[in-house]
Order: sequence, then structure tokens, then C-alpha cells
Amino acid sequence: MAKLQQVFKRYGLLILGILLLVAPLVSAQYQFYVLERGVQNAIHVMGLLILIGYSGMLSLGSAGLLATGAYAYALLLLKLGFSPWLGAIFAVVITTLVGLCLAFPAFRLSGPFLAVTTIGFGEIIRILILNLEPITGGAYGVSGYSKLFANELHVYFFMVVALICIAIGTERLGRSRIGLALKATKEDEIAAEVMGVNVKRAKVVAFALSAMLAGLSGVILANLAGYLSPDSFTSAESSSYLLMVVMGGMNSAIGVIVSSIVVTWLPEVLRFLSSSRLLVYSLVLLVYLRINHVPATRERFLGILRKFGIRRAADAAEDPCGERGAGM
Amino acid sequence: MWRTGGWNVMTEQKKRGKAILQVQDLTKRFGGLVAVNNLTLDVCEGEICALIGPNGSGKTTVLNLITGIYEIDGGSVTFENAQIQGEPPHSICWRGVARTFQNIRILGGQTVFENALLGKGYGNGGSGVLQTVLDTVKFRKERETFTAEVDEILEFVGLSDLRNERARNLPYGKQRILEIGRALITKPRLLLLDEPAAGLNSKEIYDLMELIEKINDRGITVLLIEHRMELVGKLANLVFVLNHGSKIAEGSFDVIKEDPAVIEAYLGKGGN
Amino acid sequence: MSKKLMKRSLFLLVISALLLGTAFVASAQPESYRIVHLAPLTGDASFQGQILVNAAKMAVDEINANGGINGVPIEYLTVDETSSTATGIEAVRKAIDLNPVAVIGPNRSGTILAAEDLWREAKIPFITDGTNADTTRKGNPYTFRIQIASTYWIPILAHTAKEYYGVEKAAIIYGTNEYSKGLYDATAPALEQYGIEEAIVQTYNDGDRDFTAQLLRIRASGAQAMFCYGYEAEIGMILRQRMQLGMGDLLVFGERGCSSPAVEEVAGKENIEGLVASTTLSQADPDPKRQAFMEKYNNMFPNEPLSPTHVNHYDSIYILADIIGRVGADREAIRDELANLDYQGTLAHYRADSEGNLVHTIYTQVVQDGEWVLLLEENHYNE
Amino acid sequence: MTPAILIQLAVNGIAIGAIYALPALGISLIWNAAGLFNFAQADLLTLGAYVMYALVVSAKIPYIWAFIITTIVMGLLGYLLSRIYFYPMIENRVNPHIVLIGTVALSVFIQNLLLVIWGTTPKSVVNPFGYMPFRVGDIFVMPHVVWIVAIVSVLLLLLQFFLRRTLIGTGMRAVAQQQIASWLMGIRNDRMIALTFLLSTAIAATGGVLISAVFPLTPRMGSMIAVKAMAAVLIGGLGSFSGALVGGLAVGISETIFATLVNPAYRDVFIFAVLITFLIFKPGGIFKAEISEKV
Repeated sequence: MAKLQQVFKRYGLLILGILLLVAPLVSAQYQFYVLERGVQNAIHVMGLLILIGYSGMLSLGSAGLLATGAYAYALLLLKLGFSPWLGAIFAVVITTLVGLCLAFPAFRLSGPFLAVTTIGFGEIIRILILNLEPITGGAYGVSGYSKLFANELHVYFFMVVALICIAIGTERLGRSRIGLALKATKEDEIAAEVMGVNVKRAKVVAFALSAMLAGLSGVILANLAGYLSPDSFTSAESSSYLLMVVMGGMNSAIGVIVSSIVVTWLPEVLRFLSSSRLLVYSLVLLVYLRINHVPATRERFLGILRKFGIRRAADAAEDPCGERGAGM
Repeated sequence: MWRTGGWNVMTEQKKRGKAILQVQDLTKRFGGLVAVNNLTLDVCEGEICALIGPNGSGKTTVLNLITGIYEIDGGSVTFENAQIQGEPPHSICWRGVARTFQNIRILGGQTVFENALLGKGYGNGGSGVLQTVLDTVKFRKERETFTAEVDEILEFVGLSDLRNERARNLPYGKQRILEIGRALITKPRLLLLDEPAAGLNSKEIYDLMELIEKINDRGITVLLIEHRMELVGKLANLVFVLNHGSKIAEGSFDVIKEDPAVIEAYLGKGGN
Repeated sequence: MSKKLMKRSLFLLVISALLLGTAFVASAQPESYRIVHLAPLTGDASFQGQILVNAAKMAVDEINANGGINGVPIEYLTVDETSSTATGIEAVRKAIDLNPVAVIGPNRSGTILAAEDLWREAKIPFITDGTNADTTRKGNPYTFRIQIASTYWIPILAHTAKEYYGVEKAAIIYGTNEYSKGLYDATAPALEQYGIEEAIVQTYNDGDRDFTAQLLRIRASGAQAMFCYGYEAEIGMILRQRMQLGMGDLLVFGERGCSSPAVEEVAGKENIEGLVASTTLSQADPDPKRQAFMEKYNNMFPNEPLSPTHVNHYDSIYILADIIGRVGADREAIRDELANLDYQGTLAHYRADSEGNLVHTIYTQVVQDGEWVLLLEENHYNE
Repeated sequence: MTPAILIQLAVNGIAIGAIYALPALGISLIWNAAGLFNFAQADLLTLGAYVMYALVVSAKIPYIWAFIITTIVMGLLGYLLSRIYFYPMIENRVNPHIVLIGTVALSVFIQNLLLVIWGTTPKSVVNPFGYMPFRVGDIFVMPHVVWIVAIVSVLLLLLQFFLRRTLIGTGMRAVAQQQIASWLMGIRNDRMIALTFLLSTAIAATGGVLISAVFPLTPRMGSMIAVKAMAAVLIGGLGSFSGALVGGLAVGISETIFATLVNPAYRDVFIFAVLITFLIFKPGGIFKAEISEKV
């Protein structure tokens, strides 16, 4: 069993990738679409892993960057006549640049101050899309742009391959000196500075990478949906992305992929919850944070788990993947 | 009461080598409070200097000013003939000034190795994001050198066997050592230690003194803040005494411990 | 762990899909006729969705209690359209995956516009509910609309304003959502048609609660009347603040949303006096069949007060039942029948036009002394 | 734009700004005591408004009594929140980001709780101050404007008195300034922080009661108010008592005037733009807050 765990730890991403690639062969059309959305979300949330998980900069406006990517793609194609691939590349570049603007407030702000700024940013983007009607189509949204692939399945394969590559890159980054610099920024900005970490640069990197991934995810969203409207990019969406990154453990790429797909899928499994879906999510998140971060409660909880014979789960929870971040 | 040097200092100055750190008329104000007042001190290459003074005399503030954490209100800081005031902390670190903190600031959730690796900093050359993500040859080579360097230092400070332990699980004394080790990774020429002996037991203090001497033997200049006088007496070539942000004495430990101004500062007026 | 779960559920889904497929092929006489209802059951529009489903469910229960369609019961399933377009598209896919004979909904114009290609490919007739005129203009032969299109609706309102109230100069205020925007787009031509001058156009964002700015501008523009489009909470607030700013003599014309009881609740009874609204079912309609329907509805769902504009799906179910009873479960045949519909329902008389609108009677009513009074009843068939 | 219209706008802005000031004040109080930025403060306000609705409309309790009960019930809820949720996390020195995420989760939780219990149909509570505006020259003033400003002023004075002159208030301020020192002095931090939560939730509830007279209640209302309250507290200066009030009024008045003079659709964009400018160029707000870290 332990060996199996070892194997999974080592080849987890590979196994996950193969599973995802095989999935369309065995899923019905609608389930497949939900899976596609899950993978697309995972790409976005991978960026949040770098930003929130590694660097500890709480962003509550990530839907705004997603919107930027999606709309940039659609509008470049429709208004400026770009070819799809060129449009996609430019859309990602534009989103990265917009995301970089957010790094500047982050130089001086942290914690709640930054979080409020990102909320504001997300709302500004949404209101602009809603009201700049001649360009963005306003509340009607935009449609009728051409797509990257004619075959929907190809979008999916492209997405999965991209996701796995991004996940590998993110993992590498997390273990490297740069990842360490980001994590140090989260825990102790001053200590990091004194140790020779250029914190500003680290923040720029974190924002740029997360914006780039949000842009890519947005481009893919535009390709999946074939239609964009502002109500897909509300602040409520931003909080569900936050949920995905927190439930993913805030420290591992595999965790992010699994939690993004599961959280995207959950409404289907939890049909009976209907309107109380988000209620359950947020409650789970509240309880999880409380149990996991207060040692006394955690011990008691693990004790209960052990009592009921769920020993292995309890031991695993003690140190998931052996990669627990401080305070994470 | 002002006592900046005397003839003994002058003679010592002759014996001293080239100045590595020169602090000139350093001043820092917090609102109406003057935390550091026209402080001038020199630290020369290869020395172990100590900065002492009663609580609240501004010692840590001086370190924060040298390392660029606080903005300087007046005066200058020169390190190896270059003025460094106004530079951000990371670039002061890259110049070769490393420090530890009074209250330990390590990454509790990361391993000892990772904590030490943080001393390699970020932004001063080396592999960038793209190379890291693509795992290029250059990045791999760099990683190997880094690993070797970090392991060498861990060996040097005696933390090799705890390499993969989480930092927060280390005993307090080892955490202090880890912080010093991390500072050494940055390849400093000047090491600033902020109360390294605070909270240690006598055995640990003894080990610490040995370590500091070993570090000094490597050619690293040390400036330390300390309350433990036995440690100061044993290690420091030169002691600066601070009170209310001003330097009230400077000299060898044996000289300043007899200095009435210093005794008054520590024991209050009427002290003997 | 979760991967295992995922895989297992995938397998189950595949198997169930296969079983479903074979079930349909195997028997010529189905065990039930499956109708899927897409409605916003969660999110901001969920209170509308609940009313839509209630009305449809009432009809299904009545039909099934009377032995179904030629002895075959209706299998009625709801799918949550949610209140956002992205998830709305997912819901449409899900509805199609359930392989129904026909779909009722979607309710939101945004979802209809976004997902239309999906059911064009699936070849399933959809009886939608959005007012946005464009939704039936995309040349999708499977799209029908039981709701009145804004292009039918607004001219009646403009006509009323001109003929009954002598309005010469009118302002427009609308929310930046696809529903209100659709109504606004139909307003300018209608005003022009009846020779009313457009004084000023104001917009607001959903969720706004302070409309002082817009109302003051409207007052400054010298408009005699205001065409007011949006969701219940915002319209209620606009009506309330109009009184607070002493603009009681400004006439207000609204679309179906205005006759929802929620508007009255938000605005306060005294603040909606004189409000003119056009609707598909009037509270003041003396017709005994409709009065009986309203009474039955209110008895069954006392907590979800009837909003006269969201109950037409009661008739949608009867229309589908009638057609299926004649042509069976053949979707093409159902589509053809819908395209040539001429049906006397409980709530109205429905007749299809060339775009797929199942056009029916429009009522215009006004609040007088706190009660809705029927102003005029118009059969707006242009064919 | 005549002066009368400007005054009219300012009057409306003051009333709404006074309401923004209440959750802003709550955020400041908790920030001082516990170093915690509560993103759910405006949702607690909304919850208070719904409790008021339940008491007045559903349970038909007289208005004044319902007001008092709402404030007490919500205060106790705040106390419990601190005791069973937030204090244990603060005590264990959990990374502030985690606690912050906890408050975001709380905000989502409250919004959806309201949604599940009361649905999305807008609810409204009778305006106890009457609907008929009185006229001062060319200006129409709603009675509730006067009442809201009066109630908020009285509340602020009481609060000021409580914090400065009573023993508990002094204890709370002591905790806010130096947790360890105050603990050594025998002040129970957990109780003081819980009391701060109690106080700020009760203040938010009062805001909820006042807002229920003016706005229809929807579960998402909290998000809209949160934006303004956070803008108010950061513009005024986080942790500052007067900052919350001045910030609230500034946001209320400036957004109303901006909407009229420029464009109502960009009202929130304007507020955010001002806020972000403030955060970047004057991060301490008008009344400079202490946000520097002890090294």
C-alpha cells in the first residue's frame, strides 16, 4: 500500500493525465462538457496556486482576468480580424499585461488591502464589459467568433496536454529557489528581502504567471462556450475559484487539478442540494480551515478518525504528500 | 555625556584593518521619538564587533537601518566603499551583508534544506522562471551547485542530519543555528547577528560561540547585538555601547565595562 | 480516492446512457413522454424559476391524474438553468442529454442566444421564455417562444402612452442586463412609430439601489413619462425613489415585470399608484377560467405568490400534450405542429407566427386606488 | 446642475454614507482588536436586516422591540463567532491569509444561508419613518434620512463613551494596542476579542435594521454594501474610529454626486478607482492607520 502511495506520489500527474485523456471515451456528452469546464478551471486555478498558495497574495478578482482573456480573444477575432491562434496568443499577452498592473499595488499592499484592491479590479472589469457596449456587446455578450479547433475533442486534448505541462512546470517552480522565494514572501516578506529575495520581482512573477494562466483559461473558455457574457465573470465566480485552490491544499498541482474538477463536478453529484450548493461548499471550507489550522481541534478530529479505524487517512492527513506549508 | 573614543581607540584604530562597514551620523526618527541619533561607527575587516546597550536603546533599529529595512532619516552607511543607504534590503544582501533576527524568522513549514536554500535569494541572476519551468541544462547545473553549497554549509553549522526535517520541529537552539546557516548561504562578508544567544542554554551558548569564531575564521566580519556579557567579552574585539540611540562608549570589552557612562546607562543614575 | 469515485461514476453514467438509448429504440409505445423544463432554480433569478416550474408542474399533475396522454404519463424533469450564462449552457447540454421529446425553457434570453446552436444540432423543439426579440430571429426552426417578444410588447405600451395618456415626451431607464436591454432596443422604434419624443435614456447596473441620479436627470429632461425596464427589486426602488424626489406626476410605463407582486412589495403600495404595465395575464381579468387558475395556483403555492407573467408554461405543457396526443413522440412532427399552432389554452389563445413566436393576448393594466385595473386587451397577431 | 440639486444629492449621500459607516466601523474595531479584516461584516449587516424582517413582518413583533431583539441576537452571534471560530485561530497564530479566507468563506456562507431560508425574492420591511418626504425649499428630504443620521450619531457618541470611559472599553483598547502586555495585566484577550466581535456585529445589525427601512432586502445585498464599507474604511484609515465615519460619508456623498454629474453606470468603478488610488498613494487612509510591521 505504501508502495502504491509512493508510485502515485511520483507518477500522480502522469496517471491523472492519462485518466483525463481517456475520459472522453467513456463519458456522455454532457458529462464530458462538465469535465472540460473542470479542466479549464484547473488551468486558471493553477495560476491562483502560484499567486495565493505559494505567494500568499489573496486575489478575489480573478474572474476579471479570466474575462479579460476570454473577451480579448473574442474581440481580437471579431473586431480586428485576427486569426484564432494569433488572437489566442495576443489575448494571453494582453491578460498578462493587465495582470501585471495588479502587481504594482501589490508592492505596497498586502493581506486585506490587496484583497480589496483585487475585488475592485474584478468589478471594474465586469462593469466595463457591461457598459462598453459598442465594443463588448454589453449584456448581450459576444458570439460568432471562430474557434481554435473545429473539433471539440481537439480543444479538450489541447487543454489536457497544456494542463499537465503547466502542472509539471508549477511543481518544478514550487520546489525551486523561485518557489521558495514566493513562499518566503508569503510567510515573512522582510526575512525574504533580507535573505536576498527581490520581493517586488517575485510578486511581479507571481502576478504575471497567474494572469497568463487566467488568460489562457479565458481563451479556452471562449472556445468551449462559443459565447461570452458578463454574468459568467461575477465576484461569486471568483470566490468559487478561491474555494478550488484552498480545497486543493494550496500547495500541490495535483491537489489543484483534482479539486477544480471535483468542485466543478460536485453540483452534478449533489443535485439534491440544488440551491444550497454554495452553502455546503462554504460550510465545508469553514470547517476545514478551523479543523486543519487549530492544532487542538485537528488532533481531536484525527483521534476520532483513528477511533473509527480510518487510520491511514488520519496519518495521511497529518502530513499530506509530505508537503505541508507552514500554516497551510 | 559623550565619550566617542579616547586615545586607546586611536591606537586600536592603527591596529585595525580596512573598514568594511562605515556608519556616519546615522539618524532615525519615529514620529517625535529619535530612535538613533547621529550614530557613527566603523567595523573593520575580519573583526567581531558587538553592539550593546540597555533595552530600547536602538540596537535593532541600527541593524534595520544598515540592512535597508527602515528608511534612513539622516547620515550614511558605507559598505566596502560604496554608499548603500536607500538601497532595498535584497540588494544590500547581494552586496554581502547578511543578518539574523532577534525573534527567529524561519519558514516553519519548509525543511531545513529549503530554509537554507532561501539564502540563495532571487533576482540576482541565475535561472529565471522560464529556465526553471523548462528544467533546462543550465537550471539543473545551477541546482546541483546550489545543493552542494547548501549541504556544505549545513555540514559546517552541524545541521546535516536534520536536513529534511521541517524547521518548525527543530528545537529552539537549532532554529537559531539554522538562521545563521541561512545567512551564510548568501556568502556574506559581513554578518549581523541580532541577539543570537537569546533563549539558549549554556551548552548551546558555548556551541554558538564556537560557531561564531569558526565563521570569523572563514574571513567573515561579524557585528553582533548581545545581552550576554560573557559572550561579548569572549568574542568581541570591539564593543559599541548605545543608549537612547546615541553611542556612549566604544572600545574593548575590558575598557568599556569600567566606563562610568556605561554603568550608569545599564544601572541607572546612582548605580555603581 | 476521488479519482476512483470519478471513474466509477463515469462508468455508471455510460451504462445508464446506453440503457436509456436502447430503451428508446426497443419500444415503439414509450412508457412515458419525457419533457424537460429548463428554469433558473438557483441564483438571482431563482424566484422566477420557481414560479415557472410551479405552473408547469400543475399542468403535468393534472394531465397525469387524468390518465396522461393517451394513457402514457408525462415524465417531467427540471434542470437548473442557473442565473448565469456559462452554467446555463451546461444546463442546456444536460437537457439535451436527457433526450426528451421537447424542452420547455430556457428562461433567460442570454442562455437562449448562447446555446441555440446546441439544440439546432440536437433537433429538439424548445419552447423558450425570453422576451428578447433576437432569440427567435436566428433562423433556428426548433426555437419557439411562449412569451411575448419585446417587439410586440413595447409598441402596445407606446400606443397606450400616446392614446390614453397623451404623452409627448418620454424618458427611458433600463438595467444593463440582456432582458432589459432587449426591451430598450424595441422602445426607440416604437416611440418613433407613435410620435413620442425620446427625452433621455438612463441606465443602471443590476444591484444598484440608489437611482436618485437617474431620476433627477429624467426630471431635468422634462419628460412626462418614463419607460422603466428591469428586475423587480430595481423597478421597485425606482418607483419608490420617484415619490421620494417628489416626482409623483411622472407617469411610469413598464413591461411584464412591473405587475409582479414583488414590485409592489419593494416599492410600497402607495408608490405604485398609476403604474401602467402590460402583461400576459391580468389579475383583474374577469374570465372565470383564468380566475380559477389563479385561485388554484395561490392555494397550491401560498409561499410563492403568482407572478402573472411567469405562468404561461402551464399552457406550454397542455400545448405539448395536445400535440403529442396527435403525433406521438416524433420530434420533427412536434416541431411542425408547433410552427402551425392555433390553440385555445386556459390562459390565452396561442397562434404561431413565422418566427416561432406563439403569440397570444396582451393585457395592459394600471394601478388605481391600489388595485390593478384592466385597461385594454389586445390580440396582437400580425399575420 | 443647480445648487439645490447638489444639496439634494449630498443629503441622500449622507444618509447612505452613514449606513456604510456602520459596517466600516465594525471592520475597524475588529482589525484593532484581533488584527483580522472581516470580509463578512456587510453580510452580518444583511443577516441583521433579515432577522429584522423575520421579526417585524413574519412574527409581527412591534418595530422597536424587534430592533432591540435583532441587535442583541446579532451581538450574541458575533460573540459566538469569535469564541468558537475566530479566536482559536488567532490564538494559534494561524497565517493571517487563512483567517482572511475564513472570513470570505463566512461571507459566502451567510449569503447562501439567506438565499436558502428566504429565497431571492426581494423582501421589504415597512419604513417606520414614513414614506412622505418633507420639503425644504427645493429639496425633498425623506424622514428616514434625518432619523438615520440621528441614530448613527447617537450610536457613535455612545460607542465613543463606552470605549473611553468604561472599564471594559479601556480593556478592549488595551488589547487592541498590546495583546501580550494586556494579557500580562490580567485582561482576558479571548473575552475582549469576543466582546469586540459582539460590539461590531451588533453595530452591523443596527445598520441592517436601518437599511431594511430604505432598501429591499436581497441575499446578495451584502456584496454591494461590503464594497462600499471596505472602501469607506480604507479611505478613512483602517483602525480609525473617525476614519470609518468620514470614509463612509465621503463614499456616500461622492458616489451620489459622481453618478449624477458623470455617469450612474460607472458609480462603482469610480469608487474603486478612488479606493485604489488611495491605497497606492496614501495606504494609511485619511486618518493614517498604523500598518507598518514590527521588525
